[in-house]
Amino acid sequence: MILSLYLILAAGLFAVGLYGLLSQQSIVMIMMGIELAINGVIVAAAAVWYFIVPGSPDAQTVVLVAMTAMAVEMGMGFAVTTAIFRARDVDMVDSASDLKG
Amino acid sequence: MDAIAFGVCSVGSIAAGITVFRVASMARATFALLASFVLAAVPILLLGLTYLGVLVILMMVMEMMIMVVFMLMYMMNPAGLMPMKMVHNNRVSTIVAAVVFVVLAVGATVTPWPHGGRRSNADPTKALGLDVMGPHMLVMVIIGLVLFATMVSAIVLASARGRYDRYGDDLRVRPPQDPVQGGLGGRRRGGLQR
Amino acid sequence: MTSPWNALIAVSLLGGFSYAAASASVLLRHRASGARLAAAWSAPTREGARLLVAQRSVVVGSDRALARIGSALLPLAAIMAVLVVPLGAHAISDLSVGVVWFNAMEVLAWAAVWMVGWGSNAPWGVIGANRFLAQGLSYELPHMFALITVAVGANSLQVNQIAAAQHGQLWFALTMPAAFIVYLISIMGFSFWGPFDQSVGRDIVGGAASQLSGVDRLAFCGGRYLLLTVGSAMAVPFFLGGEAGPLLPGWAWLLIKTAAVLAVLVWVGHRMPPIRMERFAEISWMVLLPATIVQALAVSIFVLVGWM
Amino acid sequence: MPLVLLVMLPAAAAVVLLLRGRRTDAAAPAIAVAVAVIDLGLAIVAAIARPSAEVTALNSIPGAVAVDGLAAIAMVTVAAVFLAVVVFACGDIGRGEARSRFFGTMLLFVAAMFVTVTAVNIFTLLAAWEIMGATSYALIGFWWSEPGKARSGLIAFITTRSADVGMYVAAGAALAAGAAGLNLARLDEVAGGWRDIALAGLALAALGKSAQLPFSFWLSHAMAGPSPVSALLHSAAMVAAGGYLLLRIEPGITATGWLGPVVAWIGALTALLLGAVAVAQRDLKQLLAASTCSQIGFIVLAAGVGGVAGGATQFVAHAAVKSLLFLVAGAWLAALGTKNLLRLRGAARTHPVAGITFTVGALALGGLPPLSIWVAKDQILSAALPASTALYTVGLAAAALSAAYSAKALAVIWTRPASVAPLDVRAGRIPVSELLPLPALAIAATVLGVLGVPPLAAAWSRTLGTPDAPTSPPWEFAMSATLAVTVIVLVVWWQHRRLTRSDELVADTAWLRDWLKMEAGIDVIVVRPIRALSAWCSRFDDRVLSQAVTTVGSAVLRLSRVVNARLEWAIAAAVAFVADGARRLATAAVRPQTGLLHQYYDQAIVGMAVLVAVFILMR
Amino acid sequence: MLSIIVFLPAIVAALLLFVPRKRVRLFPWIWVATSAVDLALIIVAWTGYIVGTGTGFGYEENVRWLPMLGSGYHIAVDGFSLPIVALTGVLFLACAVYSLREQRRTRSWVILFLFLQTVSLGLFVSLDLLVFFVFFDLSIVAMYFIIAGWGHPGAARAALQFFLYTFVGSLALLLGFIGLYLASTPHTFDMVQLVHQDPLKGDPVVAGIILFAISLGLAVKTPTVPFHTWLPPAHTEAPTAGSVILAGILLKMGTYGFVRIAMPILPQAWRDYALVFVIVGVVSVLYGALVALAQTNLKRMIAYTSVNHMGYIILGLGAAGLATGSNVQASALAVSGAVTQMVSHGLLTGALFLLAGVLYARGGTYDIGAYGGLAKTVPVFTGLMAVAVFGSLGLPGFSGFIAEFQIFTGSLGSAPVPTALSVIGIVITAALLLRMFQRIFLGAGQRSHDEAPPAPQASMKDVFSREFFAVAPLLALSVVIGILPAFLLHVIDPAARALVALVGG
Repeated sequence: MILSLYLILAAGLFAVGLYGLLSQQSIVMIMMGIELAINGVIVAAAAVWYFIVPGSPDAQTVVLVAMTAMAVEMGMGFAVTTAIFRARDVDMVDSASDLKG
Repeated sequence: MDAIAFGVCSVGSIAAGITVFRVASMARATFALLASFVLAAVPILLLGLTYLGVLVILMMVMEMMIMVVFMLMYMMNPAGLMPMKMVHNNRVSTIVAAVVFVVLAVGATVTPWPHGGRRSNADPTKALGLDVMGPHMLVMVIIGLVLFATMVSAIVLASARGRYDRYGDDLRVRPPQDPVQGGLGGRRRGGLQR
Repeated sequence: MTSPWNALIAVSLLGGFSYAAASASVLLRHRASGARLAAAWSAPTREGARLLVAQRSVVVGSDRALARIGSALLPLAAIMAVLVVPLGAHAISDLSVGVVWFNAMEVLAWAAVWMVGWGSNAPWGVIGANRFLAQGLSYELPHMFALITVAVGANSLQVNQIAAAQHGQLWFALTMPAAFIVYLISIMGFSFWGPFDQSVGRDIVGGAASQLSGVDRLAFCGGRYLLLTVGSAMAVPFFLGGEAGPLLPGWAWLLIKTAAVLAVLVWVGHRMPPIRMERFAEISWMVLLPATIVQALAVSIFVLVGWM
Repeated sequence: MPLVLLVMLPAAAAVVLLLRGRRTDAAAPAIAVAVAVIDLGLAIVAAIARPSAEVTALNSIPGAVAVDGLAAIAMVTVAAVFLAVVVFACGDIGRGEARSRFFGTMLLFVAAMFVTVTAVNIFTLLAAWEIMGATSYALIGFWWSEPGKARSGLIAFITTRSADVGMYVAAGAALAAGAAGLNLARLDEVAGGWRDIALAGLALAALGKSAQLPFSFWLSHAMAGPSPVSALLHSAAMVAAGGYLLLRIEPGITATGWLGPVVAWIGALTALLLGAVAVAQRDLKQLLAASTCSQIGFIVLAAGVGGVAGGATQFVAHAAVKSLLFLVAGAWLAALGTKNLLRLRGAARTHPVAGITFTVGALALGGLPPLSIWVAKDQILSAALPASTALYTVGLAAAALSAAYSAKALAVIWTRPASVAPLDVRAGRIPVSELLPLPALAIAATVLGVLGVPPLAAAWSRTLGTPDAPTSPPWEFAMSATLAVTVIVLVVWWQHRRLTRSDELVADTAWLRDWLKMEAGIDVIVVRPIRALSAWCSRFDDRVLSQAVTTVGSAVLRLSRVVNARLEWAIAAAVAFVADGARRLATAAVRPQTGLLHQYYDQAIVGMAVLVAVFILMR
Repeated sequence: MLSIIVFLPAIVAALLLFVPRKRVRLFPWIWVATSAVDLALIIVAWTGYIVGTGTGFGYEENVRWLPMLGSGYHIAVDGFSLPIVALTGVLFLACAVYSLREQRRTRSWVILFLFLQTVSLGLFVSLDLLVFFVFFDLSIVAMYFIIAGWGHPGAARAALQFFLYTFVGSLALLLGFIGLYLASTPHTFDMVQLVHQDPLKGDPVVAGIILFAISLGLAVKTPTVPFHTWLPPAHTEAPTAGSVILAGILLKMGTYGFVRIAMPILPQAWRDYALVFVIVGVVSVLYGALVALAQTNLKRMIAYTSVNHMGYIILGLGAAGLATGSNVQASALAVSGAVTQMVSHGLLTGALFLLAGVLYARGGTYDIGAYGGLAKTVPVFTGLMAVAVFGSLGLPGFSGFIAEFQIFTGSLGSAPVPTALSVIGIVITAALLLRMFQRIFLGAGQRSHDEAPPAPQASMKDVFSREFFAVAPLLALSVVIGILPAFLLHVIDPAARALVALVGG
């Protein structure tokens, strides 16, 4: 087992997630994509800890931060979705283009 | 043994990840994602990060269970009884994803990674705890604040009730009306809604 | 340390206790309905046999895969949780993060129940499933805080050390009562037992399990008892001082305490009226959660001061 | 032990009386008299036993008291006079008065006086000294409700206190000079400028207390107090304390060399000028007050020229005489309701006891041989003669003046009142408690002269631990004696004639009468400037300092206006230019904002890619 | 032990937040009880300190707080802090007793004061610059609310001025602290370590700048001329108890800061610039006295006398810096005199302000001219005022004399002329205080005074028991110190000697 394999796994997860959040229309699905991507980060951080800086637990802290990010992203995501859905009964990003300049 | 476990799980988790965007049933999509997470957690466990691995599993199960409910709430035909596709510029996305993957994978392989410093045989969990409570306490504090802010703002965003619904006509009423009867305290709705 | 024998003993004990729990609840039901009490002891066997031979009913458009995975996941979760239950000297595999592991396993119950409820393509099932999630969201946080309190008190996440930490001093049940009570409540919560059995309530004709039949039903109901048992078995090292006790050898005390907790839970489950999950949500967020947090704070202070 | 009792007894009694307030009015006189009697006894015991006591006060500076010869004499004197005064006060301070407050303050005062007399170091001395001042304020302002009384007390207190500044400085200087524990007796040992400063400071404080020039005016204000207070303050206690202190530090004064003459001259001049002032008074008490200054002046002179023995004699003699005179004056004031000399004409005839005792006192004061003060003065003058003839002459003149004013008073009180203005006969008799102390004091005033008789004089000097007073040549005695007698006879005759002819007083000069305009002078030189300065300071404080903040604020405001007027258009142009650029940029920047999430993601990815590229290229 | 003393009031305040408003009658009594208990604890601590070492730090507690900043919750008491902590306890108890009848918004009043008590105690025991600074600013905030919330009509403006002025001062202080932190190696905010390091020994310029910053902050709080202009309005508008605490405790924070921080941590700089402090001290003494002499408003007058009294303290400390190593005894005397003066001023000025409050409660104005001859109608009040006045003008037998005598005696050797000048201050003070006294209390009675509304003097009531029991103990304590100063000085002296050893080089 070597570092690069882990990193490739991470890259794979990240790429899949990326595809998801680029391609999906439904907010919920997009969030799934984001979660996948972040999960890739988690794996990468764990691997980096093990192979490069086993001495210091910083990388583990990164993992914690990443998981927090996930939780926050999901909470806010669903809150926004709910708000939008209440307002106009849609959950498609295409129809929520309020930020158009 | 570990190598096999690693191979199986990593391949499995990526596969599961792909499935997420392939299946029509939202429920299945969710559980596919869950599977991907759990499988991705196994390599982490293999690295000896027991705590983080198990934590990933624990958190993800709960998250997915919540996510699935929202799926039901917001997606048409969550059960995927009829096939359907909700994607845009699929090709571009695929290409971008592929390119990114390739770049990252190549980068991961070609980069001459430095080889690790001495491994402290201390329990990584304990190390993490001490780190988080000592040098990186600031991180922890900020995380706490962020989570708290998230809770508040998420509830404000998602709640159907504004302050006026909360207090009815008389803003000075204490305690506020309780839309869900029972449980603790709360006041029955005023006659208006009756 | 992990010898197959340990595993065997553990699992069989688990089964035995669960069976006892099941028959005990049947017994209570019989006594309430005035049926023959003696029959209670064999009732689970008969029911099990019936389910084994019964044919699976099929609902059109149901998501079979999810439903089966779910009903299998429930007992599986319980069995994997039992891995970290200390048995005599040591557990089957004494993880350094046993507490977290246990927590993760019991959370699997959410997935299981929901899969089952959803998979049986039926309104009652989905309702039951969502009820269980709502209930889960209510009990989980206090539950976690209770576990955290225990871990802090013993300052370890390893179940054996937690048990060991109580040797020669007050059991955690006394030093952290709030956590103990919350823990007992949450056992009934995640094994949707007693007052928390709304997700399989009669009012929605069996809820999540409404469409189950045959082996699936057996696994599901069995798994529920297994969870209950694991929970009460875990209560012993967490709060009741593990194998501490006079005269009798340690393992005996483990069994006795487990049995006692189990008995209490079963009895309570039959005596208490069911509580609606939205009310419970309010109670748990406004009473249990603060209580456990204060408890955790107190315990941490004790630990800092050095009283624990 | 007797020493501690001596101080603590009156102090404790005072505290009780003052705290209980009017409730103890009835008991107060009895308590006071009892305490006074006991104190007299204790004083005598202490004078023989020479005890000393010490309490820890500051670190390395104890509160210490001890009795040496000088202190012994002074203590006994003070105690005796105090007893006399208290007995007199029992009658003088009537039932209606706040007797508890009066006697309480008196007791506190005398306690402080005892400590002053026996103090070993400057700290103890200063403490007692200041308390004495404050209690004198309370005593002089005893009738606070009458306008001006409190003010008189204030003037007395402030004047003496400003002199006390000297003593604070002295303490510091003594410490700097390294005098162990600020010990008074050791001052002459330490050398250097610090010693001189210390002694000068002490001398300043002493001169202030003893109302020497230029501080004398407060004494005339001190007359506002009740007669017993005047009697005590002027005879034995406060004013005399100044002279006493000078006598105590006399070795130091001579050690400095320059301070001695200064002090001596101040004393001599005070004796002379205030003597003149006394002659010019129309008011008996004022006359006595002025005479006090001049008499104490002799003590100061003595301290200056090193005639401690003479000074001590003068101290004792003057205490007896002056308390006697003041008491009589007080008695008349109470009985006849006046202290104006003209109205007192013939008072001696209506009140024989008071009259006779007063006569004895006045003759003694006038230096009639062989009465006490004559002896004392001659001792002092004979000590001054070797120092400088000028001093001696001035002293002699002062003696003559004292003879003059006592004669003036005598003539007035014995001259039969003109039928025109008869003394109101229904004037109350003097209560016996007021008469009681008079004869005793009169006898003392008479016989204390024996202290000058050579054998006793030697013993006296030994008691004081000073070399024998230089026995002055017999012609000196003769001269002062004849001088006194002639002056007395002449003035009596002259004043009598003036009274019988035209009801007037001799030597009635305005500027002398109001104390050489000293107070006015001080008012102009010191008080007004300070008032003005303080007014100016407070205006400065309000107008300048506290306005500074606001000024800063308004300055900023003004600056902004200027900027607004001048630079505005330029800036505006620049801003407009920038704004145009910004607008163009904005329109460009808006294009990528499709509001579509996935396109944002795409952009993000591109940006990320660029960053990665940069990163890779950079390293 | 110490933490309990410090945080007891705050804890009680926190609990009071949960007591329903209906129970508001209880609040003042709870406050009295709390302060009494706290005072008792302080006394216990005092005796314990005496019985124990009697020198150095007692009851030390040091908990890691911000390890990355090298700052910790480090508290202890020594000869300097113990007397002032005790003073704090006494004064707050007095205020509690005095405001037993407080009617306006009693709840927040009591809570605010309890909070302020914790803040003050905390400041005086803290041995860490950050902790010190936190308490320093909290005190400003709490006092702002007290003045603005319960003051007289003009309070809002005065309170704002007070807040801004002292707050700016505290910023200067913070700059100084940060400078010290940066200068120290390893970086630390801990005073004890800083004293040991003496970080700026080699660098007079920087030391001077930092000393300037710190002194600026402290001088504003003390206050010394010319930074005192916030004091008179703040006092005039503040409620009585507020003035007492402001004058008795908050002012001490400045002087205490000099003794605790400026002198020991920057000894060399202190020696270099001691003359400046001496001059500032003298100017404050004379200027304060002169301005006070011209006041017609009782509270303003007392406020300016505070400036004057604070001046003595600065003078003493500065002189201690001037003294060369030779005359250690003198400068130790000066320093202990300065600390004694802090206590004494707290007691006497506290009493004076309380009495001013009593007068205002009767007559409804602070204008001296509006009164006259009160002694007839209110003898006890007059007596109390007389004692307070004499004490405050430094009469022997009161704490003020002990303090000022030590300061003068100790300072004269090293700074002859300034000290001699400042001694004149006591004469002026005596004059103005006695003039005030006899204008208000003595004389025939109400003088004809045009603009001032005649105070209802015939019907004026003598002091109520609560007022009496608030004031009398302060005066009694002052007398005790004045007659038997040993018990106090023996605590202060070792600390003073240690400090002099540091500064005297």
